[in-house]
Amino acid sequence: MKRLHQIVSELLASGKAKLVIGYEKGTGEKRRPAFISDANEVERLVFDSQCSHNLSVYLTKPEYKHVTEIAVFATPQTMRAVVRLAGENQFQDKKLSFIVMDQDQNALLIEGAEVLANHLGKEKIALSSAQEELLAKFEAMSREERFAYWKEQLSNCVKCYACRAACPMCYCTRCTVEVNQPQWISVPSSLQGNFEYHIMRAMHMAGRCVDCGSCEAACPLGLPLNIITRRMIKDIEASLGPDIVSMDTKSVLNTFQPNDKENFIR
Amino acid sequence: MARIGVFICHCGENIGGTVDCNKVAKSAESFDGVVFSTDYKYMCSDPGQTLIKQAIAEHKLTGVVVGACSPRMHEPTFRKTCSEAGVNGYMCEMANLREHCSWVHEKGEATTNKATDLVRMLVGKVKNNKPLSPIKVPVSKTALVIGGGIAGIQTSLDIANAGHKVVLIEKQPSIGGHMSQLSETFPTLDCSQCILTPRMVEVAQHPNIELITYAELESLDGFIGNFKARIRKKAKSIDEKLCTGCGMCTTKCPTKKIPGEFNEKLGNRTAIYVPFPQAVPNKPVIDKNNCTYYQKGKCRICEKFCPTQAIRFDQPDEIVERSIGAVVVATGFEVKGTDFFPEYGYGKYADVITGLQFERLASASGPTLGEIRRPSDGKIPEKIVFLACAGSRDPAKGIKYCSKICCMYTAKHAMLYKHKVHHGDAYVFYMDIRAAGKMYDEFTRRAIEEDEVKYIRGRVSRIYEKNGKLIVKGADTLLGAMPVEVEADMVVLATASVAHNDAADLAQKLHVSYDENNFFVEAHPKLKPVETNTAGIFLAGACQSPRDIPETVAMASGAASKILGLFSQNELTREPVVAVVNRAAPPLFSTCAGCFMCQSVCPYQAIEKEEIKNRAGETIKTVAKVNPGLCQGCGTCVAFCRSKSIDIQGFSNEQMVEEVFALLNND
Amino acid sequence: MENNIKVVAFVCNWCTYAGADLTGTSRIKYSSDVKIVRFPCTGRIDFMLLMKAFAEGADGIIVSGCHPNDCHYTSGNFHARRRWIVFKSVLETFGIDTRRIQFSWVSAAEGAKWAEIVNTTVERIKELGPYTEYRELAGVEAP
Amino acid sequence: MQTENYTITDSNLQQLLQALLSSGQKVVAPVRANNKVLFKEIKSASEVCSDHVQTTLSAKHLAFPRTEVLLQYKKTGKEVTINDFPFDAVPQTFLWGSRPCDAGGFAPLDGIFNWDSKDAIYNKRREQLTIISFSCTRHDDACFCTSMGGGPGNTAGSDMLITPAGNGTNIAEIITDKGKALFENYTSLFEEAMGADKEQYLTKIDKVFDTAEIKAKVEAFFESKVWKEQSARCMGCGACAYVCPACACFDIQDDKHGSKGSRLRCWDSCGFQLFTLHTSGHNPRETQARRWRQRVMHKFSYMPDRINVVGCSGCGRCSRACPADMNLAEHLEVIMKMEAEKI
Amino acid sequence: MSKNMSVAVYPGCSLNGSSREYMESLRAVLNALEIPVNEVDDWNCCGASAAHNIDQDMAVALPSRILAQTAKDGYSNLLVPCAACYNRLKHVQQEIKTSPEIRQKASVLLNQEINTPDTIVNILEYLQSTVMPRLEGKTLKPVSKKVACYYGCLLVRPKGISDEKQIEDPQGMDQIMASLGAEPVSWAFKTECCGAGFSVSNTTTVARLSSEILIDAADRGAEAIIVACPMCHSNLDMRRREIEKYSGRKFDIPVLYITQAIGLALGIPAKKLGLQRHFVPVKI
Repeated sequence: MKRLHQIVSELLASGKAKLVIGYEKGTGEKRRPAFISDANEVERLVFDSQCSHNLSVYLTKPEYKHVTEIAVFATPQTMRAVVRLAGENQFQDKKLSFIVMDQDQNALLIEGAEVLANHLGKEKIALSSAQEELLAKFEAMSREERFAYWKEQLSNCVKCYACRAACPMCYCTRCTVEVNQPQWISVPSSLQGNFEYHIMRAMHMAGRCVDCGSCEAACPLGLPLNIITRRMIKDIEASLGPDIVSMDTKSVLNTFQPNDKENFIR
Repeated sequence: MARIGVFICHCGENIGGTVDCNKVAKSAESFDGVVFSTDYKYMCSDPGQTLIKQAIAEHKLTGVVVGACSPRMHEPTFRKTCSEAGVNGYMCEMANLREHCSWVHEKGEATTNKATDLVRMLVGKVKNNKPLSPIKVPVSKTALVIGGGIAGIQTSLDIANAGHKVVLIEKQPSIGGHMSQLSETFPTLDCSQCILTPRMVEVAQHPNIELITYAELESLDGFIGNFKARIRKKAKSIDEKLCTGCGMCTTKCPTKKIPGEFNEKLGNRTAIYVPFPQAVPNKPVIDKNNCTYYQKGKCRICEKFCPTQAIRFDQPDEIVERSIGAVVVATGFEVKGTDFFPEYGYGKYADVITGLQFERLASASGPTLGEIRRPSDGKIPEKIVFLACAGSRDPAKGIKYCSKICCMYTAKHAMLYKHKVHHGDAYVFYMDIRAAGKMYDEFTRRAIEEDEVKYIRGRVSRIYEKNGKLIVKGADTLLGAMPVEVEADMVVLATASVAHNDAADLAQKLHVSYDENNFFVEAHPKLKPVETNTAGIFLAGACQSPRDIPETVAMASGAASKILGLFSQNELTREPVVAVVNRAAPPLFSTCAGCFMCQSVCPYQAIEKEEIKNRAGETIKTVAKVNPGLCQGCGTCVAFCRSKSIDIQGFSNEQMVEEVFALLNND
Repeated sequence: MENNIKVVAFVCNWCTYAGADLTGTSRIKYSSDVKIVRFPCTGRIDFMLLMKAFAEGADGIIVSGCHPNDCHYTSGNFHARRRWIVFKSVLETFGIDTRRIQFSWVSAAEGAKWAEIVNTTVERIKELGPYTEYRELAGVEAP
Repeated sequence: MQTENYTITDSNLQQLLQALLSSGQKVVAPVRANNKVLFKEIKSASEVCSDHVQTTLSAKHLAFPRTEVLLQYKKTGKEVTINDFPFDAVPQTFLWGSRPCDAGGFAPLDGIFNWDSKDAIYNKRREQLTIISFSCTRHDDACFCTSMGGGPGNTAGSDMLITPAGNGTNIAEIITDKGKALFENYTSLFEEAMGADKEQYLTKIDKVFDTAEIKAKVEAFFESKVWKEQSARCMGCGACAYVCPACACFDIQDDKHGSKGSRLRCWDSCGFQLFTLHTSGHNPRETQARRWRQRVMHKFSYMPDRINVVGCSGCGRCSRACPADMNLAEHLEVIMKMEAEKI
Repeated sequence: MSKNMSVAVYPGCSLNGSSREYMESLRAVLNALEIPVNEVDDWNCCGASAAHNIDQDMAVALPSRILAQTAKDGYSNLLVPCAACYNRLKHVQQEIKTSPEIRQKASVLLNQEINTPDTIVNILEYLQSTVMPRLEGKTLKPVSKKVACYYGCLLVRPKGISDEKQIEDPQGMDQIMASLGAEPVSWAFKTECCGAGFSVSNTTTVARLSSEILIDAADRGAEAIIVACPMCHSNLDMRRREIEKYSGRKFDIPVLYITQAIGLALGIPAKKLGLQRHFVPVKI
């Protein structure tokens, strides 16, 4: 932990970072995001295996739009999100540096999203065993069973949009949900409105989701949202090729191959 | 509040026959926002259009829905009517009650209900239309003509003589196309060289025409008025400025046995060659595949003898760029080879030749200097059999259409043969004689009656060679399908005219559609024969479908006139159906999140970055902006944008959703 | 076999709409349960519009446009194809009945193919019956 | 009305529940579904879950549903027919197994919905609602009801309060007329009160501050940067408002389908970035800090001032539901400890 | 050779009747090359040209039974030397594979499940694929004669049924004869009609058509005509007197089956090849 605090203090002292977004102890055993800008608060910062929030979600918030030098604690998920956000021109004028835990758990400083991109491992983010089991059960379901499953799950969704707020890739100032001319997503948080919202969210994640699971973690009702995106990524990889995380602005939906394979268009 | 007028057309019986137009008009009155609804026998006729104008004035309409034929047919007509009556053209929509309803369903209540639904859909849409005015776009007044045959030559001359610049590109070393290969042309039998060569020279010397031969279109970007053409000038291995066309190299070149394309492989040419004496430009080209230097690295004799050292062996292909306002495709056609016909010997028999090869035999500049001699032994044939419809009108061979010109040139060939070999016998096996042009039928009658060409009505089933003779086995359907056998010295097949084998690639480069025979598809078979679906790209000649010289010249002038119309104004007005990125009051400025993934979706690179700056000049936000000049209105970015920040005028999200809702909420 | 079903067809203006016109000019009869909505290109068809159509009462949807390589705008149909590949997989995840959506390429010269696609799709939707299962989701009183 | 105490055995309690169920009334109770406990309408007594500290969502949806059709309209030609809210269709509902803080949450709601115009729909749903709460025998570190004037055994808001008193018996307190009416229907199930002090059965939650102190403190530090520090990690979702029993903000939207449609009232949250966006583009509460300050000031200062009821019952749901662990109690404690600041 | 590797032979009526020598020569050649000849067990008439003109069901049922019998014996490919039988069997196999109704009808008529061997080969395909490779090693008595290979109609037509690429100028027999040392003549009547079934009902037509074939073959200097179909052989050989009467010319060109030619090359005595059965004497 000492190495960590030392790096942060140096960053703040040298002005390379005007704001450090890290983790601190929360209620009970929880970890939560911490925002440090002066040196003597560095002690609050921790970075251990329980830290799971994807801190890159704050980099696109209006509050931090005008802070150019920011340092962020980066878990593998956060790294993937930062690289893709950089690919989507979201860090136009930002000078970012990242504190990363390498294999043997000591802190490492990386400067710039490009450097981070090639530091990125290719390995996939592992699902928890409960999620794996639910995904397997889900695969075996018939269409009717899946429809019933989601009818039951989405009946609890109150559209509090915690999943949208927690997702680093959801940074639109006005989301389609708030468009009422035309009213794309039906207003009542009835089942139909919830189906439309979650289908739209999945489609907007096509080729962009970094599989960090923040959406599922944030949902107060515990809906299995990670299954939706994880299953979509698997299908996309099966039909359209590997889902590589890179700075490249080419993602699944805004590019094509002249001979994309499909078996349902007559 | 919207004040919509609904006008249902009977289209004579076309719609009225199966749709109760009156009932549709009546039920349209109850639609939300409709203040006037009527039906009339011919809405597109003058009285019909005046009816609309009166209704607009009387009921102060703000929007119009016309239930009639396909908008692809009369949308411009009714939009013009509305704008003349003071309602913006884009506040007028059409419901397709004919092609999509009356013509395809049985008479009955269901069909009338569907017609009502279609009208309700468009009323729902019109209520969300916004008045739009056409976009003004500058026009670069240079035309690109692809193909230097008679079609390309005529188009280029018409445009150039009207004072506009033309870039004429031709794949072969010289312009002239197939016409330059012809001996004499029907129906007047005047020699093609005499009427074509002056035009070719006129093209070469015309100040407004930039002639680039031995060149092909590499790519075409942009849109009407603002195309950017990249042309690949294939290396001629000759410095055209230094070369005086003296022809020394062509005489000295040791490789003399290459079957010449111009003579349809009946005569030979050298590796460095000028296709034919009257070639324009009259400068040689080195055929890299057959030149010993390029193949084996030795020789270079032409270089030694060239008085002006114009030979450039290391000359590379060159890509030149031109900004172009409009394009004319005049790439012409090809004829099928004799190897296409198994029953006539798979092209094995030397004396079974194509019509084009006969032209070369008959031509004074041909390999036999105009004497009809047969390729195998050079003897003058005593008896020639001509086969009309060789490959054409034959679905089994995959060519369903009639090639249109073969009846006429077959009669001409027979006539030329009789003029040159008086004692010779000419037989023509035919199905029907299609001579429908001016002086055409008289021409074929002359061949039959004066020149005693024996026309036998029947198909030839087989040709085989027997001790120097070609046994032609056919039947005479006018004599009860009696088998007929003719021992001929030579057989001329009037083979089918087909599209060039690379026509499809050119079509895809130009984003122009082509039919199953790879001929280019016109915008409308009757009303827009010289235009294509892609604005600014026109067609001339046989590349659209087989046609003879008079029609080709007429079509070429037609295409030229379209372009002169386009070039007559400095600015081009374009359909305002373009995408627009929304703007909002500060501090938001736009809901665009600046991800710019839409840029890679746009096929026309019409989306740019706009930096929104505050008074101090600092960039607050970078958002997307659509260049209305480049945007062609495909709408892919609109459906792609995750934050719904881009919308397209004419097919906006609001319009499309309301159209669908109006259809589905009909109870 | 339910017979008053509603099928919406979202088609591109340059190919399938013209193909449907050709079906008209060749007087080929087909089912009147399909109504055609014109779009400049298949690239313009928004996946959420399909969801709205089902929500508003459509029982079946046809989406059709130019064959690959024939798009008037060069790549509209390529992007659309990618979108439909992803969208179909997402719908299958949620258990939406993708048999009710028929995707196809119909060119301006394929009038007969258009009639055939409409008839076979209408037949299939009639067998499946109205899509009440999805419309019932709109009941506001969520438990 | 003076609360009367009785005793009711566990088995009689089950019988009471069974009686309510068999009487065809709508009974809502905590139900456990894939590791979350939510208030759901139950059909049999076995569904009721009782080994939980608190449900995820509050019970406010029984009076203020997350989406509610206020009226429906239909346009035929030129006239419009409107059918009003079906007041008589609101069913009599029994809320079984709520906590004192759930019941306590209805007071701020009543306050807001009857502030200047009496909300007929809300009041009708409240009239039809009978609340049978169970005192808390356990709590977790998010609970701070004692600091909000409530407590694990507080009776405010409930019609009848059941406190488990061990060895199969429970103390039943009848608090309101509705509680009395319920009691009179099933007097046979109740026995004389044992007179034991119920405090001993309740869990102990130490009081950290009280509403008056908090009100003074938050008003004092209105311009302080504490709001910015505390709300730095808030992501601007609506979870805290939607789970809170006391939050009453709603949004009116129309749901139009062709010529008919309905006017809806839906939950909204001051935490959303676009909550106060004006059509002019101006947003008085541009940053998350201002929105967080508004949430606290509204509950602990503005409501007490205007309708003298505290907008929080200390249930701790917002702290549990927050993805960024914005623990309200902890934040209030921080503000309590703040001394005068050089602003 | 395991069963599914070896091939079943369907002789058909003419190879056991009027053109017995075709089967004898085939059997002789295969024996010489140690290839087992297994006739289809209890085979029946294939319906030839009569069936499908008269009754569609019979036209399907007869060949289906043959195919079923072959499949039942476990053979995966079926050799059909006679061109007419080959045509019928291949046609019905295609119909069974493509249309379930026809397959169903056939199985009802024959009340047994219809399944078919994978491939049906005609004599030329079989000779080229199986016999010729075996001849490489052998020392052959060269058949140094100028021969005209006559294919007739059903060996190469119609397009959908036969797999022949050059329908108008087939080369199959020419290549085989060339490899036997003969000199195939390039002539124009390879696939011209010989009059086929009119042999009995309209003999003058057969005479006219067949004489044209013989005239061209003779004029090209052919010393023998090679055929691979019983019908062709009978018209060109058996009707020789009528041909000579019609054409007024004397032809002594013998007509041999391709299998007989191969037999001669292998040195098999004439009697075993059935050469003595011909009307036009074969002088080696």
